[in-house]
Parts: sequence; structure tokens; C-alpha cells
Amino acid sequence: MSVTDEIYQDLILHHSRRPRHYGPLPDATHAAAGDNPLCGDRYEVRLRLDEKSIIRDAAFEGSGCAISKASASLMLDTVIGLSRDEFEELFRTFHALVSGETPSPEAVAQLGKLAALSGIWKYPARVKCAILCWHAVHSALAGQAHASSEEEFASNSL
Amino acid sequence: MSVTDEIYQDLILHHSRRPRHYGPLPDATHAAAGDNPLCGDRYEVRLRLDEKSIIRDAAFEGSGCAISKASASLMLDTVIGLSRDEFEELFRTFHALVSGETPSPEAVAQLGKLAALSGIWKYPARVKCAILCWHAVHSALAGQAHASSEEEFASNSL
Amino acid sequence: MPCWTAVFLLAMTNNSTSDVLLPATIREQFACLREGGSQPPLVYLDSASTALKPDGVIAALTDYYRNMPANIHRGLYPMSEAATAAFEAARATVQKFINARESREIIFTSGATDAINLVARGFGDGLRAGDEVLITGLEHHANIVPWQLLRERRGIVLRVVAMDAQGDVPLDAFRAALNGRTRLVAFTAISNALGTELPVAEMIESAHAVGATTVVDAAQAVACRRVDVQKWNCDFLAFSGHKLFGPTGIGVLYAREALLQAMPPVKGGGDMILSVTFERTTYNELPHKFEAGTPPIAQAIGLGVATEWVTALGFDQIEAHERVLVDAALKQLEALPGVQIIGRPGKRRSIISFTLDGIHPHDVGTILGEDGVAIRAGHHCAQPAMEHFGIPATIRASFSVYNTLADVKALIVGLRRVQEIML
Amino acid sequence: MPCWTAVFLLAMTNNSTSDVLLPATIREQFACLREGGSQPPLVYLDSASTALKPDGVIAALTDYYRNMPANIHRGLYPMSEAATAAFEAARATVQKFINARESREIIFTSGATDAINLVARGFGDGLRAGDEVLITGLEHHANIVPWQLLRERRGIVLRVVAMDAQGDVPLDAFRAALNGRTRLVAFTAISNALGTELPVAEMIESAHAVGATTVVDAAQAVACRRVDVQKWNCDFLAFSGHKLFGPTGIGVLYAREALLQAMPPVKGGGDMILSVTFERTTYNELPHKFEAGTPPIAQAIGLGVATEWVTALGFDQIEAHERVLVDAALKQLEALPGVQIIGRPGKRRSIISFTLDGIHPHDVGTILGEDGVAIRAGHHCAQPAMEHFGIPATIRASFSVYNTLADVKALIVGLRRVQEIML
Ligand SMILES: Cc1ncc(COP(=O)(O)O)c(C=O)c1O
Ligand SMILES: Cc1ncc(COP(=O)(O)O)c(C=O)c1O
Repeated sequence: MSVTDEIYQDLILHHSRRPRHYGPLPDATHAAAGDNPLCGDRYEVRLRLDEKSIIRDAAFEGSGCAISKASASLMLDTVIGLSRDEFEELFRTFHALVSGETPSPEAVAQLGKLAALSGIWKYPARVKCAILCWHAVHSALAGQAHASSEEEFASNSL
Repeated sequence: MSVTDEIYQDLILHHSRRPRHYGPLPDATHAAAGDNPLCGDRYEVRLRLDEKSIIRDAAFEGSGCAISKASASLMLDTVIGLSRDEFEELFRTFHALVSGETPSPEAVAQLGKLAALSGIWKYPARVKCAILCWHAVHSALAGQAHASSEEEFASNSL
Repeated sequence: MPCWTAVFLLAMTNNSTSDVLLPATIREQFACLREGGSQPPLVYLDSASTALKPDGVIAALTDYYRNMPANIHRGLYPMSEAATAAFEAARATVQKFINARESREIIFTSGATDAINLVARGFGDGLRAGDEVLITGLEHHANIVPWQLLRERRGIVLRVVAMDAQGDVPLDAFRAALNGRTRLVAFTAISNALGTELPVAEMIESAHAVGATTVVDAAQAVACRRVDVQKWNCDFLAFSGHKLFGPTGIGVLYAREALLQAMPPVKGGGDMILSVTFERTTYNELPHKFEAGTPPIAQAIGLGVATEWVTALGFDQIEAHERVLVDAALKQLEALPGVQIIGRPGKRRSIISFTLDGIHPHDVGTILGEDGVAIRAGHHCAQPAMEHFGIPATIRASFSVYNTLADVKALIVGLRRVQEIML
Repeated sequence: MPCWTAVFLLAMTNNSTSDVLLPATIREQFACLREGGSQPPLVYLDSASTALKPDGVIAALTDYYRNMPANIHRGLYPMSEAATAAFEAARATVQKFINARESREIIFTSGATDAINLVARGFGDGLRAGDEVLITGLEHHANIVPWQLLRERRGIVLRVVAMDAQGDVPLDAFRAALNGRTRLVAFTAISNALGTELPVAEMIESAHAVGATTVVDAAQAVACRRVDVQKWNCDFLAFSGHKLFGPTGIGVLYAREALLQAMPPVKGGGDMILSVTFERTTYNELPHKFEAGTPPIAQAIGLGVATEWVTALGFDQIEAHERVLVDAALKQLEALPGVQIIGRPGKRRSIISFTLDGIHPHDVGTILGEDGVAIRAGHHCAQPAMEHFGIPATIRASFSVYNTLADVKALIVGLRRVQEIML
């Protein structure tokens, strides 16, 4: 398997070149920035939730590598219509997938086109790219303004 | 060559067991302590110089290994009767000898019985033992109260 | 080593212990113990200073330097990813080895000394004048001088709980030295100078009872007993790779995650930051916050292999093996006229300090060295402990997994020769 | 490598340069460059991150670990004396390598980062609020964050002299930033992010003219040019072993003896003291005062061999060799549509940073990695330099003694493939 089979497949390249849900979302109810200072990737994710906390619309903007962009594009395609809890479950499944674990076939089915990113676990330095905007959505839903691809964002600074 | 040929020869053992010039020197004009804190060796060297700065008598006291003791005993045997300058020259020759350099035959002849310590350079950790009391005599002649086997005695302390 | 095996087996007092002792084949893994490896054959009784390295550890280093000599973290090509994976796997191995909760509680340092100094800066610099740091009378200089330097910087009070005539630190004296101002308690699990094993868990419990934070110097302990930071419940723990059959240039600081989160970084540089501008810098997550710059990559990988090697031997076996050796050595030393054993601790590990009447330890060291018997003579970086016994230096024999009863014998024979020459 | 040699010779523009270029046989000394050593064959263009290790360096490490794995200093048996002699010989070798006056001016650290942090603690902590530390806009984080941490501790003012649009630090801007409050000036000799070489001697002269002390970060410089601390007249100089074909876990701080004498020790422990009581401790002589604990013994020995290896190649040859490579690479990169070279310094060493239009550097790194082409993509621990050019990251190719024109070609071919895939 080559890198073009495992990562840079047509689907991923397509979504990275022409990401869906890319742009502003004027009537957003939730938003968060997601950035990976180590790569310089930086995104803004915006969500509109209804009163039942269902994600009704979503959009993202920013810059980064093909993987982070394609992952954001595919993810927003999938999460519109989901509840908070459904998103969190999907995130767990996706996280397992890109970490090289083998989720159940049903779980994978749930991921739909996102399964295209499954090969990324063989490139551990790139896993953080794939999950960056997922962290941002997670933060937005939790009412936090900021997310980082680093598991724990150190808050000390000088 | 074994260690009993190179270091622990009869002459050295004899001088370490029954060092000459061992004890106090009530009419000393110069004195200095010599210690190697790393070994725990600690000696007091005392000299009596006449008005022409000739070493007229000398003695040492203290504790340490066989090499430091024998070297002190043999050295004092040799330096009584020498001037300051003559001592310094002898020290340089001895230092060269125990560092593994090859002094001229005349120089070695000057050292007399001290040449017995020439094998010590093969045991670099012990060279400092052999020259400890030499440093003390040097310090005493220079009017300093203290010498150390370490080339530079760090003065900072806390 | 056929004669070695014979002596070894012969000397065992009862057959039922034979199965808990280490196999003689261990020696085959150490180049300088192999037939022809040293001339004269090496009788290595200085493992408390540094341990010999098994072939597997050396092979791991060579493998890194030959096959994946890349820098780690953020390298995108396979060789760098392989090196990163090996380095982080070593961290996880060390975590398991001391039973830490999280791998991010394992900070790679350059050695035990570096690890203790990291605590003295990172935690110690947060103390204030009048706060007390308590150590014991048998500490290695590595666990004394950093606190003296801290005293200079911060005006803390450095208190010392003395050992008794045996070379033990009595628990009641230790407890009496604790008080409401005690902020930090730092002590060694096993004395490198005397072999004393301290009651670590009890001391930590008492220290915690007055609200103090604890530092365990496990430099000696890791190689000769199972160290479990959760069982000991210590807050910091330090050790070196080179005493654990691993490479030089690597050590470990274990610290509770909450302490590491609260501590400021001690060194600045690459990898310990998330983002840098000249005005504002954000630190990286644990453990990277405390690992500035290119870490000791090969050495961490080598240390990982070393801990796995020790674990595979099994600490039950190691303890039993060393017990046989140290008991035999004590008995045979006591039978030798002129030997004074320094320290008679209640619980001794595989270290014995002693003197020979009328002979300076350094002369002993030089003469034994000629016979291939490697012991250490000196103050063992524990001058206050020497002073306690009123002596400047001792002869120290320390035993490890590759030693045999033949080594004990060689020591005794060598000491007799020293006496013949010197007395 | 027959094809490699052919390409190499063919591509040389005139025959008279051939005798100053390095022999192709050098590659045979590196396991992962040898035929069959890597699959696909390795095109290693990341030497600015860490250099590959020649067999001789690895052999020196193995020799220590197998044949004299003893601790140093004060061991009385032959194996320890041999290790001590080898360790101190390595110090003398390093001294010669950078032309220091005395071997005691060579302090072994765990790396360049550790060395700079040692200066920040040992010298920096002697500064006072309002004193100025001057650095440049193209520093590595290792030469930024220690001064920010010092700013936190001591209230010094950290000033930065910006680079220009080319990626150079103009001498007049540098001089204008100096003033009577400037106590310390710290800068890199060669930028790891852009390849810029700074006018070190002139900068030091100007810094000295206002009475400032100077720190040269020679992490990149030592592998690609002759470094002479007396010619530069610098006060401190730092570098790492691993970028100089040596082991990880070792670095060097050179410092003028008078500075080291005046500085307090930064770490406490064994070997850095002469005598310890709980009340009073006396420090050891140089260099030991700054080398607390068991030093990186194997690594120092390995570094000594590495410096001898580089010296034997000869810096005239190395410079000429790398000049050919970097010139060819620049030319071929410029001919590739969509390539933007980042930084056009007046004097460039063997590092080129660039971007590809429309493709993120990390995607480039991953795809090239598959072809065996190892470049680095990212901010290269020089975020402020990246920010200066308004980009988060670059692709960086760096060249060393074992690289060839075939490697340059492989990079270009690989970049074309990246464009085919991604655009
Ligand atoms: C210019 C420069 N300074 C300092 C360093 C830090 O070196 P180390 O990570 O080996 O401590 C580097 C390494 O990337 C560098 O390139
Ligand atoms: C009890 C103890 N603590 C600390 C140390 C220091 O270890 P290192 O020199 O490896 O830093 C030693 C090593 O002699 C030791 O025995």
C-alpha cells in the first residue's frame, strides 16, 4: 500500500481541494478555534444547534494541511443532524479508527466516507491533523472557545 | 611489571610504615596543611628555614595512604639542605617523573631514592597521592597555609 | 565458566534455594565477563558505581545509531517515525517498570543527579525562606548539594536526620524531625555507601502526614529490588540508567502528574513549547514541558531494553541471588583478621563497606585492581556518612546479578594478598 | 553506488573542483546509506536536525560499553582508569576541535539546549532587572526560551534585532541594538531554519565594545565549518554531539576560564565538589564544578571520535562539497514551478527552506518520506523566523558530507511527484 492509497486518495484530495461547508456561518450558536501550533494549522469551526441540541448546520474556515482540511470537510458532512451525544460517540469511533484500533463493523459503517482516513494511523505524526477540527467541534459543543490538537493544552505561558 | 614492582616496593613500604621526619617541629618557621578531600588524606608539613632561605629542618604529620606517606618521607629526606629555588626545581622534576614524562638522567639522579616512585604514572588516580606533600611544602615556602592535591583549589563554597 | 558454576552450586546451603538463583549463563551476556573478555579475568564488585551492560542493551543502541538515527517528534519520514515510536515506547516501558500511573509522569533526564536537580529547581524554587527540607545522614552528594544550593537561593532550612551507630535511620528519629514547616523530604531508598535499606513507605507516610512532598533517590534501588511508585506512594523518584545495566547519559525523574502540571519548566528550548513569540511562549504538554531540546534518544531506547532485561530476570531471583552473595561475603570478611565492617544496618542490600586495619583503602583498591578485582575505595560521594563513622574512606564491594561466589572468594584471596604486601 | 558516483562526477562543472570534493566512499561508513541499508534507498536531507553516524563512532560506543563499562574519576582499577583516560582524552579532542585554550574550558552537557540553559542559569542569574540580553530574529527556540525564562526570574529586558527581508541580520541594525545596558548577546552562527550564516566575529567585536558577554549557538556551525573560539573571540559557545555525527545525549559548553571560575555551579552532586559537610561544601576545580554526577561517559568518547572523523575529512573539503550541493539544489528548485525559496541570505550554508504553492509542507514531508526522501517540514523550532516571513512552516532540505547530486535530483523528482498528486 502506498501513501496515495492510504492517505492521499481521490476522496481526500477532493475534499482538501474543495472543502465542503467552508466559509462563515452567520447564525452560529457555537464556535471554537482549533489550532496546532506545532504545524501552524489553524481553523475556526462554527455550529448552529437547535433547541434540542441537534447540530443543524456547521461550517469551518482556516488553513492547514490536506489531511486536516479533508477531515474537517468530511466530518461536517457527517455530523450535521447529530445530537451532542451522537457526535461524541462518532468522535470516539473516529479516534479509535485513526489510532489504528479496529472498531466494530457497525461503528465503521457509521463513519461512512470518513473511513477513508483509516490509513492515517500508519503515519503517527499526521494523526493530530486528522482530528484537529474534531477537537474544535468538541470544544464548541462544550462551550469552550479553543481547542488544540495536543491532548492537554498547557496553559502556563510567559 | 606488577604493582609490587611499580609502586609497593620495599623502599616505599618501608617509608610508609616507618616514615622519617614524622612528628612535630617546634621551631618551624614555615608550615602548611596539605589535604586531598577526595581521598581523605590530610597532612601538616613544617619547615625551618635559615636566614638564607635554606631548608634546615622539616617534618610532617597526618594520615593518608602508603604512597602519600612514603613520598613525604622520602621527599623531606631529600629537601633538607635545599634552597627555595632548588626545591622548586626538584618539584618540577618529580612532577614530570610521576606524570610519565622522561626527565634527563641528571635530573633523575638528583631525585635519588625518590625515583622509586617513577612507576606511579601508570596509576593516574594515585599521582595526586604522590605529590600531595610536595604541594604542601610549596605552599609553606610561599607563605600559604594550605595546599590541595587538586591543581586549582576552588575557593567558592556554600 | 565451568569452575564458577561448580563453586556456585557447591556453596549453596540447601538445594531448595537453587531454583531461585540466577543462571550462570547470564555472564555470557557481558563481554568483559566472557572467557577471554578481560585479562586477568574481571571480578567486578563495583556495580553500585555503574553496572556492566548486557549485549541486548548494546545491540539496541547500535540498532538505533545504524538503522534509525533520526531526530524524533515531528519528523514525517519513516525513519523519524520509527525513532519516535521507539523513544516513546521506552517511556512506556519505564512507566511499567516503576508502575507509574501515566507515561507522561516519566521525564527523561541525563541521570539521577540531573533528576534531583530538576526537582530542586522546579519544585524547590517554589519554597520560601524558613521552609524546611529534610534529608538523612546517609545521602549521596547528589541528594545533599542540590538542597544546599537551594538553601543559598531561597533561604530554606536544610535539616538532617542522623543515622545511628548501625548506619540505620531510625523511624522515630525521622518522625521527630518532621514538623509543620517541613515542605520536602528527600532520602535514598538504599545507601550506596553502606548498603542500608530505608523503610521507604513508612517514611513517606509520615512525611505526608505533615503535608510534606517526598523525593526518593532510587539510584541504587532500581537495580536490586522492585520499585513501585504507587506502593511507596512517593511524589518524586529519581534514578540513572547506567546503574540499571543501561547506557550512560540517561536518567529518569518520576513525578506525580499534578506536581508536574504545577511546576514551571526548568529548561527552555525546542520541544518543550507549543508556540513561541518573543513576547509570549506557551509550554507543551507533559512530559515534553520538562524535556527541552533533542533528548537522549538512543539512551532512552537502551534504558527501555535494560528495564525489560531486568524484569525478565525477575526481582525475586535477583534478590535471592544477591542475598546469597552478600551473606557469604559478610561471613568471609568477618573471618578475615583486621577487617572492620562499616555499618551494620538492619536491612542490608548488596553493598558492603569495610576497612582493613593499618591499610588505606586506596592502596587496597590499587592492589586488588591488579588482580582483576574491581572494588571502590573512597568516600563514595557520601562524605557526611564517612564522617559519621570517623573515617575518610572505606573499601566497598557491591554485588549484582552477574556475580558469583567465586567472585566473593577472589575478593577474600585478594585482601589476604594486600595484607601480605602491606603489613 | 555506481550510479551515484557517476552522477556526482558528471555534474561537476569543472574538473579542477573534483579534488576538493569528498570521496564517494564516505557513504560506505553509514549503515543506512549502504546498499540494502534502507528500503527504499535513503535520501537523507535532514542533517540539520540530526546527522547520521559513521561506523567509527558507533564502534567507539560499543567498545566502551563492552570493554570498559566503568564509572570514571577515582576508580582505582584498570578498567576505570581506562574509561577515565578515554573520557578526558575526548575532552582534549574537543578542545582542539574548537581551538579552546584549556581543556577545562570544555564542559560536557547533555546537548546544545542544556549548554545554553547552563549559561542562562550560571551567568544569567547574575544579571539584574533592567539589564539587557540581545538575541536575533532567526534564533532557534533553544536560544530564545532560556532568555524568556531568565526574564521571568530576573526581570532582564530581552531585546531582539530583527532580520531583513533576505533573512540576514544586518550588522548596522545589530550594532544599533547594542547599548550600555547590554550585558549578554546570544546568537546563532548559522540559522537552522534558513541557512543564513552570521558575521560572528564582527558581531562579537561589536558586543565586546559595549562590554557585553557573548554566547554563540554553534549547533549548526560545528558540522559545516571550522569553529575557532579564539578567532571568534567568543565568551560562550554551545553545540550538540548528535548534529556532529556523534551520539545523542551529549553537548558541549565552551566558556572562557575566567567566566567559569566566577560562575556558581548550576547543579549539585557527585564529582562537582571537593568536600561536603552539611554546613559547608567546597566546589571542585574546573571543569568538574559544572559536571555534577556521572557524566555521559560513552557519549563523550563517541563525540571525541566524531570530531576526529570530521577533522580528518577536512573543512575545506566539506565546505566545497556542500557548496556544490546547495548551489545545485537552489538552481534546480528555482527551476521548479511553484517553489518559493524562503530566505535569500548573503551567505548561505547547507540549508534551504522553501514552500510549494498550494501544498502544505507536512503533506510534502509525508509523500517524500514514502520515496525515501527525508526532509523536514515545520517551523524548525524557529517560529519567530517563520512569522517574519508570514508562513507557519517550510520544507527544509539540509545537506551534509554524505549527500550527493543524486540526492538533489531525488528531491526534485520527489517534489514533482508531490505536485502531481496534490495539485
Ligand atoms: C541553531 C540551533 N540551536 C540549538 C539547537 C538545539 O540543539 P539540541 O536539540 O541538540 O539541544 C538546534 C537544533 O535543532 C539548532 O539548530
Ligand atoms: C544513592 C545514589 N544517589 C545518586 C547517585 C547519582 O547518580 P548519577 O551519578 O548517575 O547521577 C548515585 C550514584 O552514585 C547514588 O548511588
